[in-house]
Amino acid sequence: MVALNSYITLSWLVPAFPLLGFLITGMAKNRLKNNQAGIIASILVSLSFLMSAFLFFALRSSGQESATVTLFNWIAAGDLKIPFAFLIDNLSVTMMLIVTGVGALIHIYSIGYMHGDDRVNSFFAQMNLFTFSMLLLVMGANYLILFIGWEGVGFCSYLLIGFWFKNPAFNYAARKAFVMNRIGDLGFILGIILLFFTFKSVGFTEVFSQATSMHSGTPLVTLITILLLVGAVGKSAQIPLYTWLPDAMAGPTPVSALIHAATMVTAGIYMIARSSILYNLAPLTMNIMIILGLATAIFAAVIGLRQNDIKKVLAYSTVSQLGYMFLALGLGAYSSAVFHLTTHAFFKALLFLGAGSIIHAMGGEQDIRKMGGLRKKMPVTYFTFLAATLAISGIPPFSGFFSKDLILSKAFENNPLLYILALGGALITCFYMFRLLYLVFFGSQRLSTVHPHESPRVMTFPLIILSILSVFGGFLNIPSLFGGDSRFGEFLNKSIISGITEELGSATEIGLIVSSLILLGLVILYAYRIYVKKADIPVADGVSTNIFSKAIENKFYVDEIYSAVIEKPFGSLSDFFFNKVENKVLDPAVDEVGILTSKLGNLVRKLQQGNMSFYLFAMVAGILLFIIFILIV
Amino acid sequence: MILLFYLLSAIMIICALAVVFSKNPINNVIYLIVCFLAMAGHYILLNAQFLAVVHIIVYTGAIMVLFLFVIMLLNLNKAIILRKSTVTRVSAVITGGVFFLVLLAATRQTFEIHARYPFASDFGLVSGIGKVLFSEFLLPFEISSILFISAMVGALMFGKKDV
Amino acid sequence: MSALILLTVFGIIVLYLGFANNKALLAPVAITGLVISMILSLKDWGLGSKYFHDMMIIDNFSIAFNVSMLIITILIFLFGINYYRRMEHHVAEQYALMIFALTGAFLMTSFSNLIMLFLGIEILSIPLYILAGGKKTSYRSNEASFKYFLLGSFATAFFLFGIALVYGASATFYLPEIKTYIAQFNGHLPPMVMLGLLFILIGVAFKVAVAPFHFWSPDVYEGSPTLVTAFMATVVKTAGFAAFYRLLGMGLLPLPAPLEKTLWVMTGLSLLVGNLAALNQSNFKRLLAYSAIVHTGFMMLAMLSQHDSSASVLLYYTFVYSLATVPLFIIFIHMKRASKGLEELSIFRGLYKQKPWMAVFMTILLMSLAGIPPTAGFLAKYRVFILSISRGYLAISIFAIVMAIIGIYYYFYVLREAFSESDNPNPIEISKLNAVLIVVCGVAVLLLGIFVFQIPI
Amino acid sequence: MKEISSAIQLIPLENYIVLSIALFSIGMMGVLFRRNTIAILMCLELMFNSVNLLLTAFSAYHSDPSGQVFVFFIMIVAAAEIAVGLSIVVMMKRNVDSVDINLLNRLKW
Amino acid sequence: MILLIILLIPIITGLFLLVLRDPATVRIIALTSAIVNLLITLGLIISVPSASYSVNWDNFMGTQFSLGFDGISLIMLLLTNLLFPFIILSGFTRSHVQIPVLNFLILFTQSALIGVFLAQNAFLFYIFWELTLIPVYFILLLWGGENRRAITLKFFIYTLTGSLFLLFGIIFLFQLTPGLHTTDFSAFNQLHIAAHTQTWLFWVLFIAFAIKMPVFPFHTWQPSTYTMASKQGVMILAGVLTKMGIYGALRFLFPIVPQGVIYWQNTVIIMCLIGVVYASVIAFRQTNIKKLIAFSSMAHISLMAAAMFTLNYYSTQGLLFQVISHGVTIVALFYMVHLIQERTSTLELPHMGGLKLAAPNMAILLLIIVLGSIALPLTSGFVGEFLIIMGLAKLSIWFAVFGGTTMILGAVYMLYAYQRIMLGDKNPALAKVKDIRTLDYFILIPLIAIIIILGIFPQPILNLVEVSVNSMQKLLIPANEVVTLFVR
Repeated sequence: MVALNSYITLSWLVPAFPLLGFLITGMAKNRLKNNQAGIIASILVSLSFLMSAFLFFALRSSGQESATVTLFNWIAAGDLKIPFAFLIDNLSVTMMLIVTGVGALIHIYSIGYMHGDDRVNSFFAQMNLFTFSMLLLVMGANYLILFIGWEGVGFCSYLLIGFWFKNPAFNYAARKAFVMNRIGDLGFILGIILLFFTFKSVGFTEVFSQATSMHSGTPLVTLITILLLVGAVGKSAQIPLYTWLPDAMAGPTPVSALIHAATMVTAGIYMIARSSILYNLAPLTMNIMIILGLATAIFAAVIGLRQNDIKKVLAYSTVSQLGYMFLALGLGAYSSAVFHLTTHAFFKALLFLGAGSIIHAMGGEQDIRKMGGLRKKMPVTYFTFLAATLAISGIPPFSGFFSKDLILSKAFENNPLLYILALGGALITCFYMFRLLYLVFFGSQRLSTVHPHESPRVMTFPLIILSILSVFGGFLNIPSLFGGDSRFGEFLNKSIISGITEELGSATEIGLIVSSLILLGLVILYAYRIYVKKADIPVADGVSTNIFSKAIENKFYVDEIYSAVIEKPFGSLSDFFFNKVENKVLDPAVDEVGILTSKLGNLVRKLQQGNMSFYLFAMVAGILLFIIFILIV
Repeated sequence: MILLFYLLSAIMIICALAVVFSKNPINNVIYLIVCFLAMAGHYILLNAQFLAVVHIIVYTGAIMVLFLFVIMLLNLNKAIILRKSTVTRVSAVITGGVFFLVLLAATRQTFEIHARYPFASDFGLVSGIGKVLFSEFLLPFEISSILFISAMVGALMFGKKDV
Repeated sequence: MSALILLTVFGIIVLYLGFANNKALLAPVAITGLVISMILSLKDWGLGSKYFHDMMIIDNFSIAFNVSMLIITILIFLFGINYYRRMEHHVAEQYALMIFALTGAFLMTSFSNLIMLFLGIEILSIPLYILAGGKKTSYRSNEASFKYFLLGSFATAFFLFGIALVYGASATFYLPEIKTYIAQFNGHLPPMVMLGLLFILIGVAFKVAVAPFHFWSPDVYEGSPTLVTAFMATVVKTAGFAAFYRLLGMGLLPLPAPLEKTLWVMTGLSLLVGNLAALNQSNFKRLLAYSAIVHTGFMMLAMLSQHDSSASVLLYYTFVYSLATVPLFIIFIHMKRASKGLEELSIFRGLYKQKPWMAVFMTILLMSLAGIPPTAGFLAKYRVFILSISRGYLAISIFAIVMAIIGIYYYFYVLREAFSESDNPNPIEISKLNAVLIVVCGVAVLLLGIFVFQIPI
Repeated sequence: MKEISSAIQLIPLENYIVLSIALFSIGMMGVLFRRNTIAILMCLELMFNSVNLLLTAFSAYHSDPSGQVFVFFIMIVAAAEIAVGLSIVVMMKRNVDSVDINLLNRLKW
Repeated sequence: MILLIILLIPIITGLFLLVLRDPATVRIIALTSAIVNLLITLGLIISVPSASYSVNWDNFMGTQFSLGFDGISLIMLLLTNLLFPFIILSGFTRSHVQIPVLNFLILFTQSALIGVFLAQNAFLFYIFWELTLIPVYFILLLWGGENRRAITLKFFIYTLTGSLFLLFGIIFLFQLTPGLHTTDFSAFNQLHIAAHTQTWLFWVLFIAFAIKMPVFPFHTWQPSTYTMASKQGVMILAGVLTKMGIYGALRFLFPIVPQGVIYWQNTVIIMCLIGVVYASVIAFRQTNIKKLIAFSSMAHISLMAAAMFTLNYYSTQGLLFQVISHGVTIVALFYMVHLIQERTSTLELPHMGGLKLAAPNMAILLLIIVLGSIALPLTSGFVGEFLIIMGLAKLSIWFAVFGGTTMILGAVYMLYAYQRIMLGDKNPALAKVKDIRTLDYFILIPLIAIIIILGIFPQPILNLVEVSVNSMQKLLIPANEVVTLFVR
């Protein structure tokens, strides 16, 4: 670091603010009244955002690519030296901005949403802790600091999913999320360990500088990348570890927006993008990622078609979108993935917050079949939601269009088949999003017991900001096709080594865009016909007609399969170990030694009959035996 | 002379067996006395006159009288049928037999026993024994008085009827 | 030698005091005699004198063992003050007999002629036959007495037969001469001599209750009056081992291989049988009897691992074992009284509740028997194992260790009873003297375990 | 007298050994065989005497008086022992009115 | 001399306590002595580079009463003296049953443990090793729970069984020493024992430690003993006593039978890892919370044992770090469990639930301790387990995978337990449960603080042991070379 910008050394303030918030709201949770906790938390996260923005500009103005800020030595054992350090570069600054920005908005939103909950202070404490962890994750200068954040967000997610802890199902969901994450984490930590053994360091800069000189396809690197991928799969809810995410909707809606849409679940994408150099060396892993990402994208989208819980739909949509990001990663288009991550953060947060607003208005009702006609009653929510829906569906010029199109075109470059499948997924996404939109906002209200009303300002304000971002976020990275300069991508590419170099011809690209747009339009129309024209459809929607749709409705029975294949056998194994091995073999084996000895003892005691003649005989017999013994020996 | 040996031996063995197998305690005592008398004969054969005399005094004179006395005292003079079970008795006989054979086998594979001193026929007389007893074996002799005291105390203690 | 004479004299004095019906004086006089005798014994330390045509050799070995036995006997007599207070008859006889038995024990530690060994054994045994039957009206006491007597005499017969055979071959009763006689065969003894030696060993082994010649001991221990049992378990065993060691050390070592193997088998059997039989024992006296058999096994281990310090270890082991056993019997007597004559292990229940200090000292004593540090019992076992392992007897050492584990089980079973609640607690009364003695023994056991020393014998 | 004193040289030592062993075995057998305690004591005497005989024989063959002295001591001890033994029997008879050895089985296990 | 003082303070205080009556005074004196000892220990660690105390014990068994320390001893000493104040403090309850005796026994245990960790002579080590068992036996027997009589006896016999084999090993080594035999560790360490002897001697020595730790399949005494043990009993057992096994193994196996260690390395690691998975899997279905934690502790200890045998720098560091970490965590955890038991008068998970509503602070503290137990980063557990898994991975990635399953399975059962205790709807039976009191804060907050502070600043501990670990590594490296020859 030639000219370390003195401002950058202040970067520790970024996570410090939320940590402070956590400590304040956590310690004083019994003293804080009304919205005090929310306000404190929001202000601190906002400060963190401001600090991030400040860092962003400081970094740009300094002209440096990256800066490392070492706070103290965390672990040093022999040649293992892990400083507690932050790496400030374009990628991390971007992530920081997303995390703190979206985070601040959601905090503000939560003030309204959580108003009246008796554990609101705990809520904000946990949210702040989450923000802190997430910032550690994105700012960490080595894999282990990243891992701290990685586990930390998992833990906060556990807390927040189970926030309403009176409901056992919620607790179960929380635990499931944590455990599934942990499965991934094990892979991750093993990956980190192998990384260390390979590169003698876990610092990003050290590892990557050495990795540049390595050959592609080195088995060790492939193994490392696969292990890291396992971690990412767990955290970013890809097949086969995705099932926790839909269940995680048990948490309060702002939590879903912040953790399970905008930030935490994208940690996997961030981590892989961060490790782009390594992944470039491992084509096998890349291919695995393509397959996983695409499969997840389509699979989740299909499940999303038949979900009736508003948050579940959004959850599957999140899984699906994460699948796209993985696809992009697998294609080597890391910056595209991060770009999609960014736009997704905007519009998915918006969708969730909108959903929260709706649920809030509906008095806690989450079944979309019971909603309807909210367009008039909640105009702000409607318009923001619409914007987000358009964005996620990929309608130009909304942000989702740019980011998704980038991925699709990259897929086409790789293999047209990939493109077709990805496009199919996008169409399905479009369909279920519009189904959601239509069912919720159009038609007439189907549930008469509640009287929906627009949410308070404190909730609509973040919606508006986010909708602006969702609409215009795409302009950050206008591709050259539209006369842009892909600034976002370029910006990131200072931190990420892209895996692909070739560009599509603009003609092909235009063709692709046009055809996809036509298809999208058709899908929207079709959805309109089904869900708006026919008012009775929603009722029929709940009745499964054939095996396939029934399977979709039941999420392809994945949970059931997992339960049958993993959970139950595990339980049986536990019972077997305890009831059979421990209690029937090991423990008795020890006891049996005692019992056997004691039985033998009784036998010996029986010899002592008290009968004189027996004693005499025994003595003579003993003597005789000894005589014979010495005569023979 | 050897005939005398066999004669005495035969008497001894027969009487000994009779002691074991006869049922009446009085008869047992009588057989035992005969057996011991025969043994005294052996002692004389072995030039151990002193022992022969002591033997007759101690065993026949004292111990066997003691036996008789106790039998009378306890009123056991009639044949009491106190028999062990047949199995026990048979196994007793077998054990005795086996023991005999084993010992015989062990001592038969014998070796040359070298006599320690040249043959002398007079050391078994009272004077010979007496010399040794009161020189070399004085200590044991004195010490054995303790044994007698204890035995006496014991017999008194057990025999006396406490009030 | 003067100690021996003095002891006899005091035995007779005590006997006469009995005629004078002076019960109160008995114990003090007897104890005075023992103390003086101890002092006289110690005066001979290092002299190594021989008496009466080498019939007796009083060397450090015998003095050490004598003093050790004297200490234990003094202890028993001190306990006896209280114990015999309730007895109307024959108290003087009991003291006198114990003193006579002790003279027998003295002979056994210092013989060098088989005749002295024989007389020693008999002088030790005959008083014991009588003492075992000390409770004249008790059938159990009778039974113990007769069993001890009959089996003892039976064993004596074999012992004598063995002596006769050895004499027949070697024409001598002197151990050193026998040793030279045996040495000429270079380990290939003629069967007759071998048989004779075997019988002699068996005769001594019977006295110390080595399996398979142990059958008498549990029954006799159980039936005899408890104080006598304590005497048998400690002084008699010590004397037996002193004799055993002397017999081996002065006469028979190096043993011919078959005999040595026989003794090893006996060692193993003692450890095994004693432990197994003790495992489910519910009668405390029998339990200690079986445990005594196990300790015999350990002592055999020490003895058979021929080493310079074997004697010292043997002395240490026997003394430490005795020091722990006697007070345990005394505690048992008190518990038995409190429970109106029961002898089950369960009588110890509630001990901790009522007399915590007693329970603590009982813990120390039992720990010592079990061989758990920091008690002397541990050190004793440790030293035994040092001997046997250094000599390379690994297998039997491992076996002994496994057996020690079983031992811990039953000792701690007793201990557990002492620390359990009782259903119907009976008041435990204990005289001050006894209390002090128990404490002294406990502390001694601890100190002997902490301050390690070795007596050069 | 002369004849007798030289008889020892005519009779082989083995004979005495065998005789003693036989006596000893018979005595031992008797101890195992009998139930009457008094008879058992008598058999015990037989055993002691066989030893005496053996010792005397050896002593004579070695011309060593110590063997005979030993026999003397054995006799002493045997006398003392029998006295004690018989008194125990008397006591036992007094207590249980029997001299049956099989009654002695209360102490066991 | 300072070592002697550290060794004697507890026992002398303990003896003094026996003459006192008033429970309050007794407790305060006991606590004071424990704290003073802790302070002296800290002073020792910070400022005294080396100290030793040696007295000739006897002149014929080669036994020295010699105390000394190295980094490993210091870690153990620190752990002991750190935990005992809390253990004593946890006895500041309303119970008045034989407080002097109880505190005496606890302090006795402390002295014995300190002795174990400071002894420089194998004989002395063995004495102290056994001595720890005596007071613990009585603590368990007199203050234990249901069915304590049978269980304590089993525990006692089981652990003693191992110890006696150790004794055999010590004597065996003793007679191998040249010249005048001695049991000094320094002499043992210089022995060159034939390779084939080492292969069996290894097990003779190891079995004692394996039982004490305990390592699968020698663990069967543990769950029932933990379940039955009283609060302080189980804290001592799980917190410190198990570490004795680790310490012993480090002290005996590596320097003395290095070839044996290497010969059996894989076997033992696999045994330990089976233990890790086995215990974790069993813990999953336990309904008794103490049993559950007992199995969880076993899983952690098994992992530590596995780490010990990986014989590389990271694991050894991690192991020693984890010694402290696990000790603190498990003590806090068991204290918490007893708190819960006192409040709810049950240990059965199905009978609990919804406790958080009644006792929110308790829930938070428990959660933090649970996190420490499942090795969340920034708790001490993570640093230790990370280093351990790293060491395992160095040997074989599969070892690391199986070792790492504690991360997953630990989360499964610990969070399950947490959920069953704390979360869920209001439980009428537990509605009146009181939240944490001041005393509990005094115990739990420092322990939790240690968990977190060590998670963030593990370096002091790691530095403390570095020298010892290095020297141990040096010991093993030549052995490694030798053994390859031997195996061929």
